[in-house]
Amino acid sequence: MAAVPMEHVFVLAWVLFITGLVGVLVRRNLLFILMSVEIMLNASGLAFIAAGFKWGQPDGQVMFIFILAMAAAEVSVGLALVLLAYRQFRSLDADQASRMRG
Amino acid sequence: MLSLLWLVPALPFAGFLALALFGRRMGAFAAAVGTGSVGLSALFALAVAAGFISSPPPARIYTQSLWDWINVGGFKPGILLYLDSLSLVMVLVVTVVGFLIHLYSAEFMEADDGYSRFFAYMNLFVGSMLVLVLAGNLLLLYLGWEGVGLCSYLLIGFWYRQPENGAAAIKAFVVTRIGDTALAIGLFFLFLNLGTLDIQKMMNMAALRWQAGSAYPEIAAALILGGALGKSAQLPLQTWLPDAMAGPTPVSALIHAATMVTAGVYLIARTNVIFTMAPAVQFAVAVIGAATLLLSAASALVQHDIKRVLAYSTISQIGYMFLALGVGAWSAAIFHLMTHAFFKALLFLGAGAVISGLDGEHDIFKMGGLRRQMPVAFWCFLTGACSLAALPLVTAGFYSKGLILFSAWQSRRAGFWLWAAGIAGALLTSIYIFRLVFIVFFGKPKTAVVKKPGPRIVIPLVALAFLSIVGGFVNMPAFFGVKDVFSRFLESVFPVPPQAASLPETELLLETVSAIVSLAGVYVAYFFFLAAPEYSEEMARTAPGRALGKFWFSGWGFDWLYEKALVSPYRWFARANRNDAVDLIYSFIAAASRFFHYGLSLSQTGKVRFYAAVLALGAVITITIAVLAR
Amino acid sequence: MILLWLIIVPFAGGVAAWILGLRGRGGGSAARWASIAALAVDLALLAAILAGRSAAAGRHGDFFLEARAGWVPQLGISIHLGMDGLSLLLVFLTVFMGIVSVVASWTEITERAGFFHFNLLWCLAGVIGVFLSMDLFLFYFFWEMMLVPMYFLIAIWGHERRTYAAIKFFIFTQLGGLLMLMAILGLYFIHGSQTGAYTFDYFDLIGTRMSSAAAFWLMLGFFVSFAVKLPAVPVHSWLPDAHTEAPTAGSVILAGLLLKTGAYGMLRFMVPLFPDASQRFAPVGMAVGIIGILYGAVLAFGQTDLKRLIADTSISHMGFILVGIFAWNGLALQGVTMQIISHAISTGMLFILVGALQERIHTRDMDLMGRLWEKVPVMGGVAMVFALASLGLPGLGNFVAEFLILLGAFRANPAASAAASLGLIVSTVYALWIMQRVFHGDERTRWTLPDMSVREKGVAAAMIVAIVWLGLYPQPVINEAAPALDGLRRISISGPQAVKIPAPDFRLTAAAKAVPLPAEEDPAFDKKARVVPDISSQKSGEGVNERP
Amino acid sequence: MSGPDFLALLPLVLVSAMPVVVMLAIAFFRDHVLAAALTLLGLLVCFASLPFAASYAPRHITPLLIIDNYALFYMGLIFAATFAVAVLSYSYLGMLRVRREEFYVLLLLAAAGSSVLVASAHFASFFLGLETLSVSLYALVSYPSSREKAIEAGVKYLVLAAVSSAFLLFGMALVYGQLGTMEFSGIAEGAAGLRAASPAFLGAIALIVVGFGFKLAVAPFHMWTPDVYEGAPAPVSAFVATVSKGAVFALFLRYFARVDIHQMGSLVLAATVISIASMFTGNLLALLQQNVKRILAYSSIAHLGYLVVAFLASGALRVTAVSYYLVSYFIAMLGAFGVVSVLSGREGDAVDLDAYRGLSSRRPFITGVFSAMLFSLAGIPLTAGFIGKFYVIAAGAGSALWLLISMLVVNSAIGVYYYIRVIITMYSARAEGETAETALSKGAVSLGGGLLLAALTLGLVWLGVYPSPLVSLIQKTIQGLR
Repeated sequence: MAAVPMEHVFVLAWVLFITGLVGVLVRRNLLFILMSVEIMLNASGLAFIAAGFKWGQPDGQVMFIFILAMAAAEVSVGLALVLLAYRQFRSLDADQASRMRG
Repeated sequence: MLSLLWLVPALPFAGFLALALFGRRMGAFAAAVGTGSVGLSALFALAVAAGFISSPPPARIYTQSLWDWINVGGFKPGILLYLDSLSLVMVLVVTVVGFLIHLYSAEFMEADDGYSRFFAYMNLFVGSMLVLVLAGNLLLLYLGWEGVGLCSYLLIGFWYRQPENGAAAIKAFVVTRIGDTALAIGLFFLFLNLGTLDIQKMMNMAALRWQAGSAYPEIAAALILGGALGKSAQLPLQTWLPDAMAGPTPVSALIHAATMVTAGVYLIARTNVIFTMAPAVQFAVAVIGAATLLLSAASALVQHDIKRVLAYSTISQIGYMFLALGVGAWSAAIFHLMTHAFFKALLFLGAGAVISGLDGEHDIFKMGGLRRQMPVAFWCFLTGACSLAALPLVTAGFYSKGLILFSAWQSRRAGFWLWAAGIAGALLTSIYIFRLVFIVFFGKPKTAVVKKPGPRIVIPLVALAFLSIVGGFVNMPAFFGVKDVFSRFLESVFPVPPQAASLPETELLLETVSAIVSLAGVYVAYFFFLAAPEYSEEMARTAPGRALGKFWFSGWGFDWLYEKALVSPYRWFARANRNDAVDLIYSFIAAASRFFHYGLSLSQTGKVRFYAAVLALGAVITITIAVLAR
Repeated sequence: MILLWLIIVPFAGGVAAWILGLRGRGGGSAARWASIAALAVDLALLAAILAGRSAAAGRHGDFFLEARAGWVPQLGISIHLGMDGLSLLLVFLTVFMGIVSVVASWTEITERAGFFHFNLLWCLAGVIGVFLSMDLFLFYFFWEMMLVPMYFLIAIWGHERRTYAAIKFFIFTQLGGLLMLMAILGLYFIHGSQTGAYTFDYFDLIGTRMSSAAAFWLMLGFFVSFAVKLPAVPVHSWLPDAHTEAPTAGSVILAGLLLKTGAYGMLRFMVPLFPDASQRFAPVGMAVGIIGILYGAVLAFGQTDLKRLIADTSISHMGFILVGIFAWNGLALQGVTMQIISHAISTGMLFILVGALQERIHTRDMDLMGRLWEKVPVMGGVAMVFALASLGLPGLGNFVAEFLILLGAFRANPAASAAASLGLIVSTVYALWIMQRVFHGDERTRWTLPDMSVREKGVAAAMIVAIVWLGLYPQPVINEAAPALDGLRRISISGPQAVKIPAPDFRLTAAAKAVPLPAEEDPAFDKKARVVPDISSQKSGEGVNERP
Repeated sequence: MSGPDFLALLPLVLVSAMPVVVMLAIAFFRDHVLAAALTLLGLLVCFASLPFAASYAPRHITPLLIIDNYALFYMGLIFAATFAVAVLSYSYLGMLRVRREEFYVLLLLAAAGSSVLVASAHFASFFLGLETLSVSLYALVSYPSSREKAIEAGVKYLVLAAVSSAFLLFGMALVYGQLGTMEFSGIAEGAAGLRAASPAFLGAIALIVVGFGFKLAVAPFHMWTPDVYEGAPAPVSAFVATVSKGAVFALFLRYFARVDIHQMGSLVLAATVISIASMFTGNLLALLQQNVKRILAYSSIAHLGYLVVAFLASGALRVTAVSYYLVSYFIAMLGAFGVVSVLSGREGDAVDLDAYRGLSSRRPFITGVFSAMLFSLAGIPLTAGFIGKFYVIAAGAGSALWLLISMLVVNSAIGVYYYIRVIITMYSARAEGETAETALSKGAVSLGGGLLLAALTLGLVWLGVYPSPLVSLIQKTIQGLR
């Protein structure tokens, strides 16, 4: 591991984060949007692990576990909502769900 | 006796109050209240005069303080009556002439539905006028000054149903108010530099503190003059007076001939100390007087409306008084003020009798031959006309005008020219008034007489005719060997005029010239308007004659000028700005807010991806600021 | 304590009126009587104060009554009320105008009369609070508090464009108020950081040292706020709308009282707190006043809506107040006091007349009126009196006010005074124009309408007596205000900074001992000739300041 | 963990236990009344434990939590607000054709998450609290699952909140990467050590600010607010507007009380921009809005902008101003949404402003309450909002933030427009022939709802007239932040 410089990990995290963000912005399908969000969360998870490693503390990994748990909770609620949304709108297109505006 | 002084102005005010509150329930009794209060006031005035003459108070000044009006720091004008010979003369003129005109009105206005209102206003006027002339300080004088202006407004617009009467009334008030404002500023100036508005103290203080000819008295005099010009309808504020003829004829007689319009003369005479110290302004007074008397005499020459002739004549005669003031002939001015009050009131009342006799006809060219149908009116009017034209020896006007012309001649500054203007004016005066006499009372009858004057009209006419003749005898030229009683009487008020080295012969010569001139005027009028009217008509038909006639008829175009330069722009701007241009600023702000509201509302698209994009953008901006703006 | 009751009584009366008004039939009448009763109690309290004031002297100079209670001690805010002659006059005016407006709108308000009187009385209570507050926070509190009831008065019982007018009124005054709050806080912190005592107390804050730039900006905050309320051009444009659309009582209170709080604020707070800055600002302030005088008059002349016309005249009249305040000498300040009172009465009565007319013919459009004198001569006569008051006819209160203001202003700045005097001319034009369009001239519409009722005549009579009394014998008012105004002029100069920079225009009276008297003279005229007599300075001290 | 630690932690323990208790109760007796009663009772107990805990404060409990007066004060606020929301929900849920009882579990979970937030002293507890709150809110927002709008709002909230969480987490990770600690106190020391704050650190802090910004719904992170408020059931909107924001703001303040923001000029600038943008965006968007819930949403955006002004101030007034303002804001928002809630019918919430026309004659009490709330939001005297706004401006003036408070003043004026527009609508007479009558529930206000609204109004006026006790209370909380 020591062979991989710290900065590279953070850069990777940034790349992942931005990839996820771009995914949220360009994908229409709600499922893909949720997946992109997961990528963003994982990017922060990666950054946490790297930071924990840098300081030689377990805290980073603890945070990553928290993030995993949280992501799971979020996804479970999210999928339920997606299901309901599909029932309502007959579509998974995020842009369809725009009854409220102004 | 003198302590009754307060009753003199109080009675008309009481009459006003009674009439204002209960007048509508009084019916014909209103006239008794109105006339009675002024009559009583006149009696008290006579009593006071008797007391004043028989046992003169110390320094020939009597003051009566009623109550403190305002007392702020050193500024404490009181309600203070001040009686000296000048104000006594004025009080007598106002009450006596006022009473006669009230009496006249009792019959003249009988059919009018505003009978009690008329007397209420008239009483208010007399009261205010008395306050004006009796005021011991300039602020109280200002109160009376504005009060008479108000009554003038109310009475010009008395027949309120005709919009043009209202317009004339407003014009009168506004134009005089322009002058009043100058006077008000003058008051500020005087108070702040002399520390008091008490007339007597002020004059003493001015003499003490100011150097003659310095800027202070000049400014003060100029501002006072502004007030006088407005009230006395002198150039350039004369335009309101002809229009003021919209009021009932007794009003014209009382307010716009005998009393109120001469208040400017009184004011200048009252503050003569300041004017004496302000030679430039005093000379301006003389020039304005001379110019006014000529201009309006010319205008009087071409009018059709009997009252407008008299109105221009009034302006012109006041011009004489200003001329007198301007050359320092204070008592001459007051003398003419008094005689003018008599004969001009007489002329107006006579004209009123004619007008009501002809059922409201004002156009002299529809009159004629009234000499036979209305003999009393004719003889009285003729007396007044003679007096106005200053026919020699027997008329009051002769003596008073003669004194003015003599004084003008004596003036060190442009004396001859002032005299020449006066004499030219005398010629015009005599022409226009006899034009009136010849057209109205001679020739063929054109309109049927519907009403003969009753006793309440005849008595005042005769009384005034009498005064118009004997009123002059109180002050005769030196060469008659009679004492100049009037001037002596006023000596305690006015400084002795600078006597130029002139001989009684000069005076005799001048009087003769003016006598000739006035007689010549009568003949000219006879020739052009009775004997050979075709000449005058011929003259009026030529192009220059027409143009000049129109120009004079319109009062030298002053109305036109003011309308274009002031009234119209003001009215236009007010109309255009009805919705307040300033408000546009706020409307714009409101509109901008609405614009931004709609713009921002569009951004709320309801699309989650757009929201996320904005979030991301916000993040970018925040990070950028945080990193770059260190 | 009696001061607190002065405020509480209308508050309680308002609540009582509301509750009484909830009863269906007769509720309105009960509410009206409750309001009258509350105001009568206030009047009685004022009488009691007048009767017994020599006994109870306040802590501060000319204040004969003070009350103080803690409120938010953490911020140095206390309920500090004080009454001097000026406050007494204004509170009296408030109660008087309150009674008048209740009586004047006796038949006008039929809907929700209880709530109406609730708002009316709360507004009055707020105004009284403003006139009595000696704590800047408390002042601001009342200042803002009176807006809401007035807003309701306009928005619920107003005329056609009431919503627009109410919102405009609210936003303008709210914005102004917040600017003042900023200035108050600025002063608070400056004072606190210097002395360590953070307080909003008026008497403590007076004489705070600060840089001239700070003083200028803070002064400006106060000025803008008061100028909006006054109102001065160009922040006047809420006024025509609000006055026009408000019900009669609302217009009367707006014109009679709410505008006056602006004038009062300048007198009591702006100049004494920032004497030097105000003095430097004086030319601008006077110019704003003059513009207001002329612009308001022009605006009035252009209107066809009678009520709007009268509303616009207020702008003109308030311009005089501005000129007077910035002249800041004894004469001008007395004039300002007189103008505050006279204008309340004259314009208030004109609004009542318009209200009465509108109740009868259901229009305010002058194009539809004309020759009404024929039908309603009494109303015409009353209107004439107040139109004349409006144009400043001598013998009526407004004349004394305007004359004193102009006279005082002439001492401070002759050119400004002369320019302001033009207001006398333009006011004539619009005042007579009202009479011409409404009561004289052609009959444009054939109305049949009854003349004034006994109730209306009673109101009119009271107002006429008041305005004539003010015009012919204003001395009681002047005497009452004199010590207070002298006091204001004294504190506005005896602050520490004023010693450093002698301010020729802010003079004090002989009663002040701390600072040597600058001679009360006019520098402009004094150079050429020593002609300036002792005018108001020494004598005002002797003449009217003798009360222990 | 010692005994006193546990005692100090008692409120937190209780509020965390409550969801479990209610859930168990539901499992055995599915009954709406019971669930609601338990919830209310539980919240009361939690509230009652606060003074008890206060006697053991301040106290660090593990590196994660700190129980001090500040935290307890905000917990009290959260409990009270949750209590109010629960009361409102009770009658609101009565109308819905859904299972009602789980609502309370979620509500209590959210309250528990918020309580953790205000007591957190560490990124981990911060994150945990936040996510507990958020995940419960996703469910709460879309609780009436048959309503299209509720689902839409839930989806939007979920996606955007998750994205913002990612920003926050990423920022935390970067900060951790640079300083090696996740404790606030450690971060503060580290930040002070950095002095010439490095761009990376500032960027990381900025990311955290984005996370905060989203939860606080300040511009430009505000886009979700109106849609979620509109779609969510009115009591939930009230909760989102008050508890969720209040807790986050309390934490925000605690965090930056340690990390001196004034050392980092660029962050001050960013916050200034955010504040001004929020004020203008919120107020301008609300200006002509016809939907009452959206008006309140936009209004809340503006109010958070005002709060940031106080946040940017320094000195003693800062915390007092923020706390006082938050209290007044809580009351007014709860009251306003409460009114919307009690006026709402089965078909949907009472959102159309036109339906409020003439309300004053039909529902004088409700109208009075709503007017009071709106006046408070507008900052008119006699209401808590007046004192709150005064405090904010005072705090700003005390720190010479003249630009910000000028903007605040301008925006207050804009704000007044739409608040009184709503009021005017209620007091204006209904136009002839309109039949919007049906849009508002005609049913009588439930006793609980009525009492609650009355209590809120009383509290509003009380705080507006006599603010001194609350100020004293708040001042006691300040020491914990130093």
